[in-house]
Amino acid sequence: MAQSKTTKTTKTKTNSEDYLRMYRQMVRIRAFEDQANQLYLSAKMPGLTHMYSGQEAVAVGICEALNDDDRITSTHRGHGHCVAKGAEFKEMFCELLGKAEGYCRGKGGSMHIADQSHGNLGANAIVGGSMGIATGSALRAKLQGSKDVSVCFFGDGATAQGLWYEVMNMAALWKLPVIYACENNGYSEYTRTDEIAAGSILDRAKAFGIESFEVDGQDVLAVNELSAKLVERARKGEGPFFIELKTYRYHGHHVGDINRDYYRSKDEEAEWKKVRDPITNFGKWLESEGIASADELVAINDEVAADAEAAVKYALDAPYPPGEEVDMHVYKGIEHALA
Amino acid sequence: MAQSKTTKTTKTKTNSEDYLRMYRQMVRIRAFEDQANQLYLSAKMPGLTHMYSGQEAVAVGICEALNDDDRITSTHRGHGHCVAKGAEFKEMFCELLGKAEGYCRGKGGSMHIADQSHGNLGANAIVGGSMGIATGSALRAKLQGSKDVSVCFFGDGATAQGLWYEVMNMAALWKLPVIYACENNGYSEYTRTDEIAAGSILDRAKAFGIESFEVDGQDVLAVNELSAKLVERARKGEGPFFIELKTYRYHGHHVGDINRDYYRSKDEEAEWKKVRDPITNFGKWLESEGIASADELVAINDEVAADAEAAVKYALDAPYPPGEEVDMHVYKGIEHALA
Amino acid sequence: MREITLSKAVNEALAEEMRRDETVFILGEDVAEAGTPFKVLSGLVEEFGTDRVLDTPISEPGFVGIGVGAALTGARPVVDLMFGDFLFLVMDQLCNQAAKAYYMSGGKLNVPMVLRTNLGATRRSAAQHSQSLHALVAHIPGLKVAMPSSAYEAKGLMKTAIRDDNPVVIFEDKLMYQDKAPVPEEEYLIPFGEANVKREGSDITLIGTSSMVQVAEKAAEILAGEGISAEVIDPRTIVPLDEKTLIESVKKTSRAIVIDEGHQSYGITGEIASRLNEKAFYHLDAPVLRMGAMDVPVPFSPALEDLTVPTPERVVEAARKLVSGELIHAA
Amino acid sequence: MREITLSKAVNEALAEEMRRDETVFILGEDVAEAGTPFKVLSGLVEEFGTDRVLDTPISEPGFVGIGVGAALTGARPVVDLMFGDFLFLVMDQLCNQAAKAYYMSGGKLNVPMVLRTNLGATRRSAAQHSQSLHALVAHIPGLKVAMPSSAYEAKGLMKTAIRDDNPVVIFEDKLMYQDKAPVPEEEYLIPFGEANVKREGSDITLIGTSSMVQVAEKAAEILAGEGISAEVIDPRTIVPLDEKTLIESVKKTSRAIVIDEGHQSYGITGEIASRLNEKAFYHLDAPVLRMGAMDVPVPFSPALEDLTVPTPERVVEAARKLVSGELIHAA
Ligand SMILES: Cc1ncc(C[n+]2csc(CCOP(=O)(O)OP(=O)(O)O)c2C)c(N)n1
Ligand SMILES: Cc1ncc(C[n+]2csc(CCOP(=O)(O)OP(=O)(O)O)c2C)c(N)n1
Ligand SMILES: [Mg+2]
Ligand SMILES: [Mg+2]
Repeated sequence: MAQSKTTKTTKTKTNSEDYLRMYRQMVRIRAFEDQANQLYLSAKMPGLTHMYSGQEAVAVGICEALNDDDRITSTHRGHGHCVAKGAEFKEMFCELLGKAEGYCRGKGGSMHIADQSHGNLGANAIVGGSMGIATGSALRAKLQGSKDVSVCFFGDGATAQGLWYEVMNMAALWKLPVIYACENNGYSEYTRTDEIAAGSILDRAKAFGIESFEVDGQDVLAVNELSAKLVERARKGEGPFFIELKTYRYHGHHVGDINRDYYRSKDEEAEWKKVRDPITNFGKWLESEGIASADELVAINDEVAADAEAAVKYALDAPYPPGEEVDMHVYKGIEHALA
Repeated sequence: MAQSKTTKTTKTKTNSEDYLRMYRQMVRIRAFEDQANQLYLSAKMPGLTHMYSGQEAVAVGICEALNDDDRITSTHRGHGHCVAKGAEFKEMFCELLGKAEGYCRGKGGSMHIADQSHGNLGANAIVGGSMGIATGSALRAKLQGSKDVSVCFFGDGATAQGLWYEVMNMAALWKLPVIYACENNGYSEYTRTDEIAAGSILDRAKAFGIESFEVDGQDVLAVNELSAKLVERARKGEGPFFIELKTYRYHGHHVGDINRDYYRSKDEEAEWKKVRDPITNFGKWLESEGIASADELVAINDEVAADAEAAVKYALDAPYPPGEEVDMHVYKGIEHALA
Repeated sequence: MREITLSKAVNEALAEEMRRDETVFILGEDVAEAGTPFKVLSGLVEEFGTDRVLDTPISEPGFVGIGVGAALTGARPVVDLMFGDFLFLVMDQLCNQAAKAYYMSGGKLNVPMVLRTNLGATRRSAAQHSQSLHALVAHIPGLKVAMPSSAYEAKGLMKTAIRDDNPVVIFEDKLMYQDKAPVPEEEYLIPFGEANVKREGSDITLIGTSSMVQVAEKAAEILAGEGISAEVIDPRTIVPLDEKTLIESVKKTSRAIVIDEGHQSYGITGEIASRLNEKAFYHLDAPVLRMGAMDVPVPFSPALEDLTVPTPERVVEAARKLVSGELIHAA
Repeated sequence: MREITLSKAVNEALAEEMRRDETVFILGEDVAEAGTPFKVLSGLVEEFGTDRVLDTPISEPGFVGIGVGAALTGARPVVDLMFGDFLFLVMDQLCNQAAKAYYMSGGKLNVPMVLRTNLGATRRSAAQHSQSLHALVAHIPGLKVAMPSSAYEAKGLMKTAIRDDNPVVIFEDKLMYQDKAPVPEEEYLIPFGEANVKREGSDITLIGTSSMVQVAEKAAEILAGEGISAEVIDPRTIVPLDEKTLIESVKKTSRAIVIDEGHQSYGITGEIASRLNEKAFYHLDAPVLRMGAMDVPVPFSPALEDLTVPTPERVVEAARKLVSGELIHAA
């Protein structure tokens, strides 16, 4: 279960409680994805979905530097962001299964999951489609003098969308409190990103006069430390910023992408999982620092796994929205658009 | 009258004949624009138009490095490119007046003037709208193994369009023979460009791994020298390239933009015209080098002015296209779309 | 009543709403000091400052996206799109994002954004600056679409649009900015989805949108001289569409022409005509006729451009045929 | 005759045209080794190489613009747009540039480009991956629009599209890629603007586009069991539209339903219905009915999504009412 955050100022996490929450949040994401993958494989989930497994340190490292007031925009690979920003398993699984108790009453599904109450403005099925939204949220914050920061998550492939350059320009000109976080997992669907990205992604942001950083996306502490610093600076009007996070997705592009040999090797996958797993490595660190014992970590894992399983069970049994909802929520203020 | 170019390989212009042609071409652009402005002021021209006066060295310096096979794409401020690429006054004025003998049978007008026979793919009323077109022309050249180069003209304001970044990425990845030529005249309509462009335009192109250059857009020899070098290299597959040319427009954003005080000073305008006029300065150089006497230059100016006047007269008397043309040229292969 | 230009009416609507609600702001190209190329916004930056009247770079997709994000999080942006033709550049942000956020979030997020833009040919602006593209956005559920036909509607509909909790696209006719109409000094709003019967008549219903309301009115005037009584209706918003008023009129007159400045095929006229055909079928004495802009890109040449848009004369001619029953033999 | 899938039919069409004409090439996301997410292009890069099957970055406006430029200067690009929903991203390059170049240049420049994309809901892909947006492009003069309804049409229309000298947008139904149909081994082309009468009938005309042809056929089958004889027509291209065949059919049957998977309002059905109403008015026994997708963003939940598209059952129900005259009292 996500614990609600009470920190009012942003700072790097440095105490045991914080560390353990970060660990737990990463485990929660992994557990959520494992269940989602199972749902797909057992044909219980409608449509397709994109697994976040492997990238957990990015979402958690960044979102732990944010408050509920801070906004994020997410992507097609959005479950990790959603969990990290504070969402609950039940409402998430309900949404993935198109049930009425889902965050979006089943209308959004995996690719549009949003969690307004924790500042998650939603996943987006248009690659790069939320870059304007995050920037606009930051403009609103600046115009209204509120101190929240907006983080725009997107993939390496999304840097090919012209929209990014347009909004970076405005963010830089207007000094908006927005952080562009590029999760570079090396692939855009079935293509290596170095085959479709010329020059340097980091330099592209810098060319707009935006302070830009690279960080190991598998190291939750490094991500969190940098993010906390930048969030704090953005609050003070020193933004925008750009972060490129090197990471890796463990599964295929989507759950149905099983045979990946033609675009990436099994060895490469195995290497990342073995040597660079963000959860394993952080767990080891927690142990070595004496913050948690191996048993305690196993207990967390088990507890989270049980939570996830219970939530799946709940969601599977939950009702679909009634047919009459089909023309609801088309226009605010009009109950049924087609009445 | 434009002289047809026989050079088959591209090289910097270094003999008197070349120099005088460049001079004449700049004078032709200025004369064309003076007539077009008069047509507007005397209410003889339909719609609005954007004057190229002041920027002549850019179009001429670049286009003199090109052959008829080489393609250019132009902008809303496109008369200069059109003349420099080899177009005739008569067909141009006919087009500006919506007459049947215009390059586009009067259907395009100033903002869409094109001259297919000299490789001018057309002006464009969508700022940045031709960036993909120029890049696609270069892709076609590469795929078909033809040696022509495509030049994409656009303004400083157009660098805010996301499309540019998308096509630069592909041009760089695929090493396309395209040159992006940004005519930085300091303004986007009624706004100083430094108010709406963050960071560095040059760096933006460089970030895609594109070799980028800055040049004085008022110095036709400098422009031509750089262009010839880059065109030659692009032909050999060493492209793409980016050039930023600092220049200035003498008139308002369009012919109707008369009171400009709120966005730029009369002093600034006067300064550019007095000290940095591309025609005056090049004329002085021709004299000082003994290539042409003052009288010879005056004779060129007079001859061109007379040509322009005659063309205007011709165009004013020329017939409009007959009404039945209204549904022609909607679909190739269908004579009348609405028959 | 005082008469003001459409341009002034829009300006007043914006100023009033900006005074009333601090979260309203304007975003677009050359909207501040320049007050837009059409000078519609002149004076607003002086009153509200550059924090509420923001000049953007030439980045239509970008600043519409920014508008969506601001609207999603508690502001009420009025995004200025200089020419309706640039809608093609912003369709993703408008139609994939703004239009769907409320639905996709199951009612949790909404986008109270106004996109102000324009339509209209015969300004000698050629194919990329003359289009009337309202049909494209009208086809997308989640967007509302307003089409003011005079200064009065321009003001009242703009104020309603700004207060609406959904994305609204409002199309002004570029050629009407200097046209004057009576506009009350007192505040008023025009509700969406209420058509305006501009003129009552009994022989035929002329339904026009935006500038075509004037065309319909002129046609009605001419027809009156010939003893044909035409009812003229302005739907004012095409989404939502006040079907009821239109249908009632047609049931009364039993004939109708739908006039619109968008391309005729796959556009506004087909939708309205088929709703009338469907719902007033047994009252019709003749098929509902349509008059949209010609299905050709807008030509620059004045000699051609003027042929592409509906005119009062062409409406009159069609109306005469309908009323005289001439079309019976044609069909 | 052999039966092949729609996917294979498209693949064959492309391969044949690429063999025939060196200037044909493919451009899009994951079109090469991956052969697109739907695997429609599998094998092409192996035969034609990466110079003629080009993987692009995720830059839809950019690569469509590049397609336009290549087409303008002597190539015949087939641009692959992974989902029809991404049309919103490329509208400027498609509608302001490609569609208008021939006209704006007075016939000097033309754009022989094919944009391959898809449509269709009920794949549980939610609001941004399920749209059927063909009405948007059909509204823009200068574009042709093809809507294959089976493997046979998919192949024949694609080949015609590639040889056409104008920009053509071709919409495949995502759900039909694995559907098989008889497709001759020999080469054939399907001309644009020729509707296909799939089934003859005398009581009512069912006009369907793309996958809705199957819906119409199933409905006709059910209706036949009830003694109602339905004619089923597939226009195959909506621009140009074979009005003549449609009108003749309706004159014969005197009743019609137009079925399409795009949103109903301001879309395809309104255009076709109003042309029929206009031109067959005095032959109609009842209003032409329309059945488009519901005017709501496409919901993810299966429980809701299935309600939004026309089904054979709903067509049958409407047809019964039309034939029985029930609608007389409703109107
Ligand atoms: C505008 C758009 N183009 C294409 C797609 C199809 N698509 C979905 S995800 C994806 C790859 C995205 O790559 P990246 O941004 O690196 O994110 P990742 O999947 O690696 O997390 C593509 C091409 C899309 N959804 N939207
Ligand atoms: C997409 C688009 N947005 C806005 C406009 C309106 N507009 C025409 S020219 C122009 C300024 C262009 O500035 P720049 O690119 O520097 O060219 P310049 O006019 O200085 O030659 C603008 C905003 C347009 N034509 N197209
Ligand atoms: Mg990636
Ligand atoms: Mg400029």
